[in-house]
Amino acid sequence: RGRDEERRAYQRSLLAAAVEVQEAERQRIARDLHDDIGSLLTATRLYLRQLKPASTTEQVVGIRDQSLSILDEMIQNARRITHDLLPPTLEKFGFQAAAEDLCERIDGGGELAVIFQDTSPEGLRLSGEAEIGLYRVLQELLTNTLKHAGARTVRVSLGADSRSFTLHYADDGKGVDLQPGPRSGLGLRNVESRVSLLAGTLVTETSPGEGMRVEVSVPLGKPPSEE
Amino acid sequence: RGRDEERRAYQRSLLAAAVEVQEAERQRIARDLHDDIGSLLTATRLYLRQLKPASTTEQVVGIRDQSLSILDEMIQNARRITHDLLPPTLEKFGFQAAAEDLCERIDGGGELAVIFQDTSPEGLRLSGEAEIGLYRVLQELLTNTLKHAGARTVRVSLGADSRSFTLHYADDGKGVDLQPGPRSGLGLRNVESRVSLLAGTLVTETSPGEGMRVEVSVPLGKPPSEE
Amino acid sequence: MPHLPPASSPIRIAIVDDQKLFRGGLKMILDGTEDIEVVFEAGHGEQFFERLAFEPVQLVILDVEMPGMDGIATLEQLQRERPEIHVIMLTMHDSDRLISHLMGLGASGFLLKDEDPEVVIEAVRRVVQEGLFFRDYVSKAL
Ligand SMILES: Nc1ncnc2c1ncn2[C@@H]1O[C@H](COP(=O)(O)OP(=O)(O)OP(=O)(O)O)[C@@H](O)[C@H]1O
Ligand SMILES: Nc1ncnc2c1ncn2[C@@H]1O[C@H](COP(=O)(O)OP(=O)(O)OP(=O)(O)O)[C@@H](O)[C@H]1O
Ligand SMILES: [K+]
Ligand SMILES: [Mg+2]
Ligand SMILES: [Mg+2]
Ligand SMILES: [Mg+2]
Repeated sequence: RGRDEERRAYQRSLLAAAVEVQEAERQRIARDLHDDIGSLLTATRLYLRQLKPASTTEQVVGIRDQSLSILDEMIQNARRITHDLLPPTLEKFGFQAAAEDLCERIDGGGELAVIFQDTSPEGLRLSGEAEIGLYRVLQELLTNTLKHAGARTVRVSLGADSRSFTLHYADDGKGVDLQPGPRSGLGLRNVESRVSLLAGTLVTETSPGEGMRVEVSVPLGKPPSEE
Repeated sequence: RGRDEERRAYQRSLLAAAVEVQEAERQRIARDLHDDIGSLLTATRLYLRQLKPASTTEQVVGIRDQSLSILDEMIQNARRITHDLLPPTLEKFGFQAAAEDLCERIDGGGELAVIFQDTSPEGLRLSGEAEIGLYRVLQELLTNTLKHAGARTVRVSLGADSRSFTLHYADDGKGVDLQPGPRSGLGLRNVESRVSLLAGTLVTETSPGEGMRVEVSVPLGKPPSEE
Repeated sequence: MPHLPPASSPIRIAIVDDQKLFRGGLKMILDGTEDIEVVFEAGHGEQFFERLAFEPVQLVILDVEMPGMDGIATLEQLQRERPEIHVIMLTMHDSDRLISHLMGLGASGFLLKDEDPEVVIEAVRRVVQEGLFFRDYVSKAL
């Protein structure tokens, strides 16, 4: 009875985390779209409306340059939002490629060095759900390392045997005393959801001062003949 | 044992539906952004680049008008995407107001007449989660009626007593033989998730030829003193 | 004909919007007129009140959606403390509900952000002369 109830509460907390993350994301995107892109669009419109048949060459060039620079900013914003939502590499080239890109982007970005390794067979594609699921897991682990760990290095390695695909993750940050039971953050709960929906296994090893190590394995299902 | 396993499978299917809907939405928004906004931004940039100090008045005016009309289209797109994600009324004016706006918009839009009624106390605000959750439920019910029911009329009525807030929903469409157990669609599963996360109750009555009636009740928690 | 000399007493206004480039566009348009002077810009409500203390204006063009102190909160405080200042609200969303709410709070005008510049100028003048400016999309909301 006790076990059952605990399990139910746990399931419920996974569902709550999934819904909460989704609504938070909707809000964030709506704001980005509305505040950043919407306002910049209306700003560009205001500049362009100033172009008159009587405008001097100088005015024409000034307005053009101003508008072009706002457009460039919007193009960057739209790219970033699109990319965060769904990296274009993922669908085209698969999880391993998208993971490599993500690691490279963070590696190039600042304090954190990200060492990426992939020993899975060249050209191996996972199921669509596994690709997106693993990608979300990696995103969350990297976000956590950046946010909480104070780490200098992360190692991400991918590998596969005939039955399963594995992601090893390790940062050398300050670690944490992870109690079993209900979590306050949404991120690790969503990692658990993703792995469980893929019928995979998740092992997390961390303690204060010892960094964070995570191993995720998902079964390699039927060959990708379902195109 | 059997009961437990069934319940677990059910919980799992709710979680799977939540995650699947989220990924589908991410994909949809990413596409909208990319196709409807990204491409138009690039097009506008191309036009503006053609503005040269030597451009004739005619060219200046032509490029300006062309760019302005693309901008207007993008502004409409950004509005629509934002609105679908999170109607601006919801946060400002609460669920009842947002529900009324949603019903009005559909009522004005075509074949389906939507009759809206609200007997809940003026100014009553629900918790943030209840407002967004009920709104998502209503969106799904209306989408289903539009998609599946062939209905002529929908009645939506909201009411509250001291302990709970209730949404009654009824369409006069063709109904469906809803089997208990796993669902193929995501929509009704997500309705169940939302209601269960709000600790509410959900009653669905439908059979072929009998339309679709749904009653959702959620408890009214602590008074909204948490401003 | 001896009109009121516009240059001697331009309409003093402030623009409050969190998007700097949008403020810039609007300022360019309004400053291009004879009879309107943009006295200052602000990115949110608090900043607006700080500047207002030293730089009086007759009219504020106020964005509804801003992080921090938003347009609605700013409008409410203005109505309490400086009801003589005219307020024209700006937003991306033309919701009837929002418009009537803003009117109820005492706004003198309402404009969509993608409104034509001539209309913005006209709105400023009309609000100062007649106290009120609402476009046709508003008549529906009443
Ligand atoms: N790599 C890490 N190094 C150190 N501590 C970590 C690391 N990852 C997670 N933690 C700790 O575990 C907690 C739970 O992580 P989780 O991702 O679930 O939530 P969060 O990151 O705090 O919030 P959210 O993910 O919802 O934005 C974190 O608050 C942090 O204290
Ligand atoms: N108002 C309705 N009238 C008639 N049939 C309905 C109605 N609502 C739902 N149904 C039936 O119930 C099924 C399940 O609905 P559900 O919303 O779960 O999935 P869906 O609408 O088919 O797909 P999704 O919601 O994932 O886009 C529908 O496929 C439809 O056959
Ligand atoms: K001026
Ligand atoms: Mg996290
Ligand atoms: Mg549906
Ligand atoms: Mg704004």
